[in-house]
Amino acid sequence: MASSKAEFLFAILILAPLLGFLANGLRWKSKNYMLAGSIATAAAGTSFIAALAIVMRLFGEGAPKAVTADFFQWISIAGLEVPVSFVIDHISALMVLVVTGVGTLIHLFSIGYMSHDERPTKYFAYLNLFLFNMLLLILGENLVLMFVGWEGVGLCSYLLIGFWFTDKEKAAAGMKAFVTNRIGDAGFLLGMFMLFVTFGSLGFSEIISKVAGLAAETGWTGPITLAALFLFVGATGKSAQIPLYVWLPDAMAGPTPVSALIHAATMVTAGVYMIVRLSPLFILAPNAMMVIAIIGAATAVLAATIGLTQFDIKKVLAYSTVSQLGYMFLACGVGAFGAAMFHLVTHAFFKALMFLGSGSVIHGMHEEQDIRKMGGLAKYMPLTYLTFFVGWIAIIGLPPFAGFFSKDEILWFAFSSPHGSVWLWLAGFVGAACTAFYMTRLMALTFWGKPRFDEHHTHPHEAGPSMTIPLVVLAILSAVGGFMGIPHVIGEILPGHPGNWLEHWLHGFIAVPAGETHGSAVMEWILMGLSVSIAGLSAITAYFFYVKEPSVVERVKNRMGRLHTLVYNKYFVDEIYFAKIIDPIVNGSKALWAFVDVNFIDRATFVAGDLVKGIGSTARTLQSGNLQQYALFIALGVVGFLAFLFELRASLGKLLMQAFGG
Amino acid sequence: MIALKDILVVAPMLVLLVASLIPVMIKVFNSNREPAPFVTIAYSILGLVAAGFLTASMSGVKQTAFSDALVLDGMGVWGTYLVLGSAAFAIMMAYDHVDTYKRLFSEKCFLMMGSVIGTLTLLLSNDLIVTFLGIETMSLCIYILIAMSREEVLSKEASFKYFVLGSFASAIFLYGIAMIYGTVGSTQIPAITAKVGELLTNKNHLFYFGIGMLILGFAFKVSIFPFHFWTPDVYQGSPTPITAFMATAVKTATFIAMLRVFQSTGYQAEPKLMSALSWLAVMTMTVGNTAAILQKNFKRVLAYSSVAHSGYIMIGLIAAAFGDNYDSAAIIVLFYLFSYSIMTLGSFALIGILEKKVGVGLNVDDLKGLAKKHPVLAAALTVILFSLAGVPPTLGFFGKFSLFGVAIEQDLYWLAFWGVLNSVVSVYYYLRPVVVIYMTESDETSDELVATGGLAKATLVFTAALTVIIGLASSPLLEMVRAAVLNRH
Amino acid sequence: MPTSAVVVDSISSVGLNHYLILSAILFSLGVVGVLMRRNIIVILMSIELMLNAVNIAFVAFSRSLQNMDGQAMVFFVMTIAAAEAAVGLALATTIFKKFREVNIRYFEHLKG
Amino acid sequence: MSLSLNDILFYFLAGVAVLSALGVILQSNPIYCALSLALTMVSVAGLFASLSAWFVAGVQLIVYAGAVLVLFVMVLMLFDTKAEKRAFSKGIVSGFFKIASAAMIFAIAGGAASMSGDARFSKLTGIASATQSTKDLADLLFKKYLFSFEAMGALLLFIAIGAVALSRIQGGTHAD
Amino acid sequence: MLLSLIVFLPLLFALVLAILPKESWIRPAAFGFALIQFAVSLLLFKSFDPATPAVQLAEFFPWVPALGISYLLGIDGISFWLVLLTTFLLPVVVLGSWTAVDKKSRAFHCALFALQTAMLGSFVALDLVLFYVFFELSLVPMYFIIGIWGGQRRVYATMKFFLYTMVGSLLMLLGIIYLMFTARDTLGYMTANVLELYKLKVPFVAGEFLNPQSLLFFVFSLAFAIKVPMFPVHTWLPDAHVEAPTPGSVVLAGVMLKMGTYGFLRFVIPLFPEAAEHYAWVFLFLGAVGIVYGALVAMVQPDMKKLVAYSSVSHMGYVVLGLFAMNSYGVTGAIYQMLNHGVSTGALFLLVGMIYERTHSREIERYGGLAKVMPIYTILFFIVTLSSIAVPMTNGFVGEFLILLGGFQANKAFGSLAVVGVVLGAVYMLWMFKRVFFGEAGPLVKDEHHPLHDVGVREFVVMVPLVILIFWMGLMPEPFLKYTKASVEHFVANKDAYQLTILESPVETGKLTAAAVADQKEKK
Repeated sequence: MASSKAEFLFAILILAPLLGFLANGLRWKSKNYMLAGSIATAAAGTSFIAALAIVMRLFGEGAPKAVTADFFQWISIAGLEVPVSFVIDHISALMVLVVTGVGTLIHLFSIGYMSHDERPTKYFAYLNLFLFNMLLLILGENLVLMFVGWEGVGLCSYLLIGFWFTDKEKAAAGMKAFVTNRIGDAGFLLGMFMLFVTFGSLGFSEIISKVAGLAAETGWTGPITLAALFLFVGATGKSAQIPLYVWLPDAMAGPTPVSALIHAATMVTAGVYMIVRLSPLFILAPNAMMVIAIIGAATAVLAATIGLTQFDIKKVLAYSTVSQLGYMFLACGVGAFGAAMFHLVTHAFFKALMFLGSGSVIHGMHEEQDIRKMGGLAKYMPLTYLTFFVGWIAIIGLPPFAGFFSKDEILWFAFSSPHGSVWLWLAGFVGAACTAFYMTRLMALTFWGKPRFDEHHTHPHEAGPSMTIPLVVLAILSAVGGFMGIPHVIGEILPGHPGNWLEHWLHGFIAVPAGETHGSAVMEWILMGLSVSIAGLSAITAYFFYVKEPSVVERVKNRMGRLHTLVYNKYFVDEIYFAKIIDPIVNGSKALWAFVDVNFIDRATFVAGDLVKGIGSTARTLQSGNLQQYALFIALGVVGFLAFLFELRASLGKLLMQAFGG
Repeated sequence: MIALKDILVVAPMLVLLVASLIPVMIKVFNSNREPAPFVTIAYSILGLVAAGFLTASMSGVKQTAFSDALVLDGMGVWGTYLVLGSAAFAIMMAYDHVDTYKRLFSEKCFLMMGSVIGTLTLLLSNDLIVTFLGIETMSLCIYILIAMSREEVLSKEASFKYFVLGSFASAIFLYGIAMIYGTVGSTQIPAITAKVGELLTNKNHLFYFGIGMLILGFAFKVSIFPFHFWTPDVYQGSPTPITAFMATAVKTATFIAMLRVFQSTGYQAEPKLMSALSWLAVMTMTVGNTAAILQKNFKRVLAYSSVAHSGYIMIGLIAAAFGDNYDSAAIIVLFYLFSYSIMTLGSFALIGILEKKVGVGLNVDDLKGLAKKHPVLAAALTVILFSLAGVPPTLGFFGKFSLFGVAIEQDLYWLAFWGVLNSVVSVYYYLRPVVVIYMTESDETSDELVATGGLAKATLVFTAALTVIIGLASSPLLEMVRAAVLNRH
Repeated sequence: MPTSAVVVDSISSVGLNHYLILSAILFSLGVVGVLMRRNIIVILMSIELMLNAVNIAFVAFSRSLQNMDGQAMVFFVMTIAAAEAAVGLALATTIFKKFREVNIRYFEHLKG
Repeated sequence: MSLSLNDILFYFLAGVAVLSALGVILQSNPIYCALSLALTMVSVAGLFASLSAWFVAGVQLIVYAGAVLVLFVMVLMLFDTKAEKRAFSKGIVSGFFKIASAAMIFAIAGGAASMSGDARFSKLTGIASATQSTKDLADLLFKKYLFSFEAMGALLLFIAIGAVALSRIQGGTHAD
Repeated sequence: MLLSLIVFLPLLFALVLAILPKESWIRPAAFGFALIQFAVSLLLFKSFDPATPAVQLAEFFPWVPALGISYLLGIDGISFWLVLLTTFLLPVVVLGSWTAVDKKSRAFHCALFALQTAMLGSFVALDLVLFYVFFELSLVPMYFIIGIWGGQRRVYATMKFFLYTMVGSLLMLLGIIYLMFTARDTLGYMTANVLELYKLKVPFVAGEFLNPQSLLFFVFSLAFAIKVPMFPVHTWLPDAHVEAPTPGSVVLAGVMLKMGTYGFLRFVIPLFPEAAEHYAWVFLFLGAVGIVYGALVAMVQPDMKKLVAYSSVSHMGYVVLGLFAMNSYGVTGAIYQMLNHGVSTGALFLLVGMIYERTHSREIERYGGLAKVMPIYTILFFIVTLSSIAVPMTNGFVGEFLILLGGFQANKAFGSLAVVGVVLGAVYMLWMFKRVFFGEAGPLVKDEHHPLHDVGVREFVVMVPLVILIFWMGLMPEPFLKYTKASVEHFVANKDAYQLTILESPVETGKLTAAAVADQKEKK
C-alpha cells in the first residue's frame, strides 16, 4: 500500500539527518560553525518538510490510516523477521512533526549558541545523528527498530552531554546518562523478548492485532504484565522516571540546545511514546498500568519538590522536565494515552522554549547558570523575557496557554478514569502547585527584581536572530498549542463548539480503558478551577517571596532547615545510589576479582600445582642417595606387592601360623 | 642338535661378538696399543649394521632355536632393530667424546657390544634362565662401563649403586624363577604362559610368589616404582652414551621380555595382580613426573621422565596381560617403545653435546642462550621436548594417543585418566627447557655452551626430524609394528 | 654303569617345604645383610647368600619335580654369582683406590 | 615324631647354614663374615648332596667355597680392614623397616611354601646315582641349555676383559 | 583441494619466511603473504553453496587407517565465517604488529603463519583426531608468541595458558578415543570421522551422572570450556592476554577462543545431544554467570588490556549462552557473536597495543584526556567500544540481541541474568573510556618529553577494515547470516539426531574407512 513515493519521502525524511551527520562528521575538524550549522539545519528542515509531506497524506477523505514504507529485511531468522520498515500513523505523525519541527528550530538556535565553540562541526554532526536515531525510534514499525533508535538516541545523548569532555564532571554525566539508560534498555530488551516469546513477533501492528481479542490480565506474572513492566523499566530509563531519573539533571552538562532538544522535547518523551504506541498491550495489564501511574505521580511530585530549591537555571528546568514526564506517565497509567500524547506535544513546545530561553540567558550571561547571580534580566533581554514568560504561563497551567489544556486533561483523567483515583489526582495537584511555585521563582530570580550580578563586567545582551527566531516560534506554539485538545466541557461553551481535535485524531490508534469513568462535567469544572487557582496562588506566593520579600525565603528555609537540606540535596538520591548500589557493586567486583579469580580459582590451580610439587618433593626426599634405603624400598615394594597379591591383611595370621606350624 | 636355523637366530649376536672382539684382538696383538678410535668404532658400527641386516633378512621368520631357548619372531626382530639402533647411536655419541674415552676405548666398545649381546639375548629369550642370563650379561657389562668413566666420584657411585641394587633385584628375580620353576616344572616361557591361568585359578601360592617376584625383577630394570630409585642417580652418574643406551635399549628389551611373559590370557584369572600392577603404573607415572618437576639437572629430569614413561608403558603391558586383545596392546607397546626411544636418544644426544664434564651433566638453566648460539640444536631439542610432552602432530602424541587408546579399549579408564593427568604434569617440566632456551633474556652470554660432537648433533637433528615425520605419517610404522607383532610364534 | 640307588627314607618328614623355608630364611638373612651392613664387601657377601638361598630352592624343586633342569639352573646361577662377585669386587677395589674406604655411606652424592 | 637319618642331616646342615648366615650378617669383622659365608657355602653344598644333587654340590664347594670366597678374602686382605666400629647402618626406624621387610619376605615366601601342596618329596623309589645324575646334567647342559652355556662363556669373557679393564683405569678426571 | 590450500598455504609461507635472505623483507613479505592467503580464502565465496547444510569442498584420504583416522576436511555454514575471519585477521595482525614486535621478527612471523595453519585446520577438520591435532598444534606457536614476545610475566602466563588448555584437551583425547572405540563396537569399524560418529547413539541415562554420554559430554565440554574460556576456568585468559604481544592477543581473542565455542557447536552438542539437552541449563547458567562475572571483574581492572581480556570472558559467555539455547536465534547469534568478538575485541587489542607502543603503560589511571591529544584514535576507539557494548547498528548488537533472545526463549531466568550484562558491558567500557579519554590530561598524556602522536597512516589502515566490518555487519547482517542459515536451521531442527552429509561427495568416507579397516583385518 505504500507507494514508492512514500518510500522516497521516508528515505528523505530519515536519511537527511544521516547525510547531515556524515557531511559534518567527515569534516569534523572544521571550525566553520556557520557552514556546519547550515548543513545540519537544512538536513533537519528537509526532514521536517518530508515528514510534513507524509503526514499530509493522512488528512482528507479516504486517507490511509497509516503510511508505511518497507526497505529491506534486516534480520530474518526462523520466524524472527525484522524488516527495516517505517510507519507514520496518527501517533507517530504527531511525534515526527514535533521532533523534526522543534528539532529544526533547535538546530537553528544552535548556530548562534555554538558560534564560539571549538568544535561546532562535531556538535552539529551529533545533533543530526540524534535526529536520525530519533526518527528511527519514532518511525520504526517494529520494536527492534525502535530499540535501535532508542539506543541510538541514548548514544547521542551520551556524546552531547559529554560534549565538553575535558571536564571530568561532564564526561561523568554523559556516562551516567548512558548507563542509566542502559538499565532501562535492558528492561526494554526483556520486554521485547517477553513479547516475542508470547506473540512470536516484534512488529507493532502484529502485536497489536494479536492482543486485540485478549482479556485483561489480573495477576502480576502474566506474560503481558511482565512485558509491560519490563518495557516500562525501559521507559523509566529513557524518560527519567523514578528510580532512574537521576541522569537527567546531570545531563544538563551538555550544551543548552541539546538539553532543549534531547532532554526536554524529544528523547525523554520516547518512553511515553512507546507506551502510547503499545497502549492496546498496556491496557491489558492493569497492574502494570497501576505501577506506571504511581511511578508517574510520584515522579511528578518528587521532581517538582526538588525543583523548588535548585539554583541552577538548567537544573530547575531539568527537574521540571522530570516532573512533567511524570505527568505523562501518570496519564498513561490511568489509561489517558491521548492526554499523555497531548502533554507530550505541548510540553515539547514550552519546555523547548524555556530551555532555549535559558540558553539565551546563559549565552547572554557568559555561561553563567546560577540564578542567584542573575535577576532583572527582563530589561536586558526583552525578547527572551517575553518568550520565557509565555513558556512560564504555559507550564504553570494558566489558560489558555498550552500547558493548561494538557495538564488539566491529565489531572481530570487521573481523577475520573477507571484506572484513576483521587490520590493520583491529588499528587498531580500538588505537583501542579509546586510547578507553579518553582517556575515563578525561576522567573523572579532571573528576570525580575534587581540584577545581582556585576553590571560593569557582565553585559547581558540579546542574541542574534538565529537564536531569537526559534524562541518566537516556540512561544507562539506554546501559546496556541493547547487548542488542539480543548476539553469537551470548555469546547461546549466556546463559540463554534470546537471539539477535541487530538482525541479525534488519535481515535482508533490508542487504547481506551474499559470501565466506567467517574466524575461529571461539574466535577471537571471544579477540578479545573482548583488547579488553575492553586497554580495562580503558588505563583503569587512565589512572586511575593522572591520579588517582594526575599527575606521570607530565608526564614522559611531556616524554619524547615532539615527538610530544606533534604530537598536541596535532591533527597540524597544520588548519594544513596552511590553508597548503596554503585559502591557495593564496584567493591563487590573487586572482591569478586580478588576472591574468586585470584584467591579461589588461581589459588586452586596453585594448590594443585603445589600438591604436585609436594608429591614430587616427597619423592625427592625418598631419593636420599642412600643405597640401602633404595634397597629397603625395593624390599618394601616386594613385600607390599606380594602382600597385596596374597590379601595378606586378611590372611596374615593364618599364613604365619601355617608358616611356623607347618 | 644345532641346526643352521639355530645359528641363524644367533647370527646377529655372533657377528656382534666378532665385531667387538676384533679391536680388542688388534690391541692384544699390537702389544697392547690402543687402535685408533675410528677403527674401533668402525668395527662396532659395522657389526651393528651387519647384525641389523642379518636380522632384517630374517624378518619374516618365526621360529625357536636351541631347544626353545630362544625365539625369533616379529617382536624380536623389531626389538632387535631398536636395540641395535640405540646401540649405534650410543656408540656414535661415545665417539664424539672420544677424548674422554680414549684410553681403553676398544674395551669400552667391546663391553658395549657385550651389553648389546646381552640385550639381544634378553630380547629373544624364550626361557627364563636365558632371560636371566641376558639381563646379567647386559647389566654386568653396563656396570663396568659406567665405572670406567673418567669421572671420579659420581660414576663410581652410580656404578656401584646400580650394581648392588641390580644384583639385589637379580636375586629377587631369580627367586621368582625358582618358584615358577617349582610350580610349572619348567622355565620355558610358553610352558609358563600356558599354565598361568590354571595356577592362578588354583591359587597356587608359590606360583603367585614366583610370578610376583619375576615381575618385580623385571620392574627393577625398567624402573617401575618403587624399584626406580636407582634410575635418576645412575642416569646422572653414567656417561651420557651409556645412559642413552640404558634408557632405550635396555628398557625396550626388558619390556619386550615382559610382553612375552605376559602373553597369556591366564592372567585375567587374578584381577588383584592387575590392580597391583595398575597401582605400580600409577605410582610410577606420578613419582616420575612430579619428581622431574623439581630437578635442576637436565639429565635427572630426563631420568625421571624415563621413569614416568615406564609408567605409561606399564599401562600398555597391563592391557596386554589383562585385556582381551593382546595383539593390539603389544603393537602399541612396541610403537610406544619406538617413539620413546627416538625421543630419548635425541634428548640425551643434546646432553652429550653440551655437557661440560661427564656425569655432572648440564643444568636446565645452562641452556640459556642456546637459541642464539645453536638455533638448530635448540629447535631440534624443542621438537623433541614437545614430542615428549605429547603435543601433536609429533611421534610422542601418537604414542600417547595409541597408548591411551589401548587403555580405553581394555576399559582401563582410571589408568588412562591418571596417564592424562600425568601428561599434564609432564608438560610443565618438558617445557621448562623451552622456556629457558627461548624465553629468558639472554643478556649474559653463556660461553659455557660449547657444542661438541658432529655425530651427536646429527643424531639430535635426525631424531627430531623423525619425530615430526613419523608423527605426520605414523601409519606405515604402525603397520610395520602390527605385522611384526602378528608374526609371532 | 651300575646304579647304586640311594633309598629314600619313606618315613622322612623332611620335604620340599623344609627346604623352601630354609631357602626363605637364608634369602631373608641375605636381604637383611644387604639392607643393614655398611661394608660393601659384606653386602656383596649377603647377595651371594641370597643367591645361595635361591639355589637351595632350585635344587629342592629339581628333586621334587624329578627333573634336572633345576640343577642346570643352579649351575648357571653359580657362574653368574661368581661373575657378579668378580665384577663387584673389581668395583670395590676401584672404589677403595679412590676413597680408601669401603663404607656404603660414601655414596650419597647422587640424590634428590 | 621320629627323625630319619636324612632328617637329622637336614636339620643339622640347615642349622649350620642359618647360624653361619647369621654370622655373615652379624659379624662386625668382614673377615669373619667371609669365613661364616664359607661355612654357609659348605653346609649348602651338604644340603645339595642331601638332595642327591651331587654334581652341583661339588661345584658349590669348588666354585663358591673355593674360588669366590678366596676372592673375597683376598680383596679383604687387600683392603686391610679391621672390625668396623659401625658395622650396621644407622636409623632405628629404617632399621625396623629393614628387618620387618626381610621378615615379611620370609613370612610370605615361607607361608607360600608351606601352604602349597605336598610337603614331602614324592616317594619315588629310586633316584639316579651320582654318576648318572651328573651325566644327565651334562646332557642337559650341552643339549637343552647349549645356548645358555655358550652365552655364559661369552659373559665370562666380557666380565674377564671388563674386570681387567676396570682395574686398569686410572683415577683422575684430568690425569690423562 | 581448496581447503587444503587454504589450510596449508600459511605453513608454506612460514617456511618461505624462514628462509628469506633479508631481515628487512620479512614484514612486507609477510603482509603480502597474508593478503594472498586472504584472497585465496575469498575463493570460498565462489565455491561455497550457502543453500545447503551439507559439508562442502570435502577432502578425504585415510591417514592412519588402522585406527580409522583420516584426513577429512570440509566446510559448512558453521565454519565458513570462522575460516574467513581467521584469514581476514592475519593481514590485519601482520600490519598491526609492524612496530609492536621489534625482535626476532622472522621467528615471530613464522609462528604467526604456523598458528594460522593450525587454527584454520581446526575449523575445517571433520575428523576428531585431525581436529585434535590442529587444536593442540595451535597451542605451540601461541606458546612461543606469548613466551618470547610477551611482557614481564610472560613465562608464567604462557605456561598457564598451555597447561590449562592441555588439561582439558588431554581429557578430551580420552573421550575421543572412547568414541572411536564405541564406533568400532556399534558401527563395526573404528573411525574418528565426525560425520560417522554423529550416527552413534552413546548410551545416556537421564537421572544419573555416571553414564557414558554424560561423562563424554563433560569431558569434551571441559576442554572447550577452558578454551572459550568459560567461567570458572577463565583465569588463564587475562594473564595470557596481558602478557601477550598485541598480535598475539588479537589472534588469541580473535580466533583461538572461537575454537572452543566452535567445538561446542561442531562436536559437543551434536555428538551428545541428550546430555547436551539435559545439562544445557548448566551451560546457560555458566554462560550467564560468565557474562555478568566477566563484566563485573572487567569493571575494576586497573589495566586496559586486562579489562579487555575480562570483557572477552563476558563476550564469550554470550556465545556459550547462545549455543546452549539451542534454538535458531541463540545459535545464529552465537556464530555471529564469534565473528563480532573476533573483529571488535581484535580491534580493541590493536588499539590498546597502539597506545601501549607510545607510552609503554596500560594503566588506566595514568591516562586521561587522551581525546584531546589523539582525536582520531579516540574516534576509532569509540567506534570499537560501541561495537563491544553492542550498540545497535554495530555488529555487536545483532549478535547479542539474537543470543539474548534465544537465551531468554530457552531459559527465562538465565536469559534475564544475561541481560544484566548489557548494562554492565556499557559500564566497564564507558568507564574505562571516560577515564582514559576524557577529563584532565593524565600524567602520561601531558608528559612533554613524550608527546603523543595521533594514529599514523599504517595504524589507520589497519583499523579501517575493522571499522568497516563493524558497521557493515551491524547494518547488513543478512548477507552474513545467509551463509550460516541453512546449517543453523539444520542444526536446530535435528539437534536430537544430528547428521551431516557431504555435498556431492567424491568419496563415501564412511565406507572408505570401513573398507580400510576390513583390509586391515584381512591382512591380519
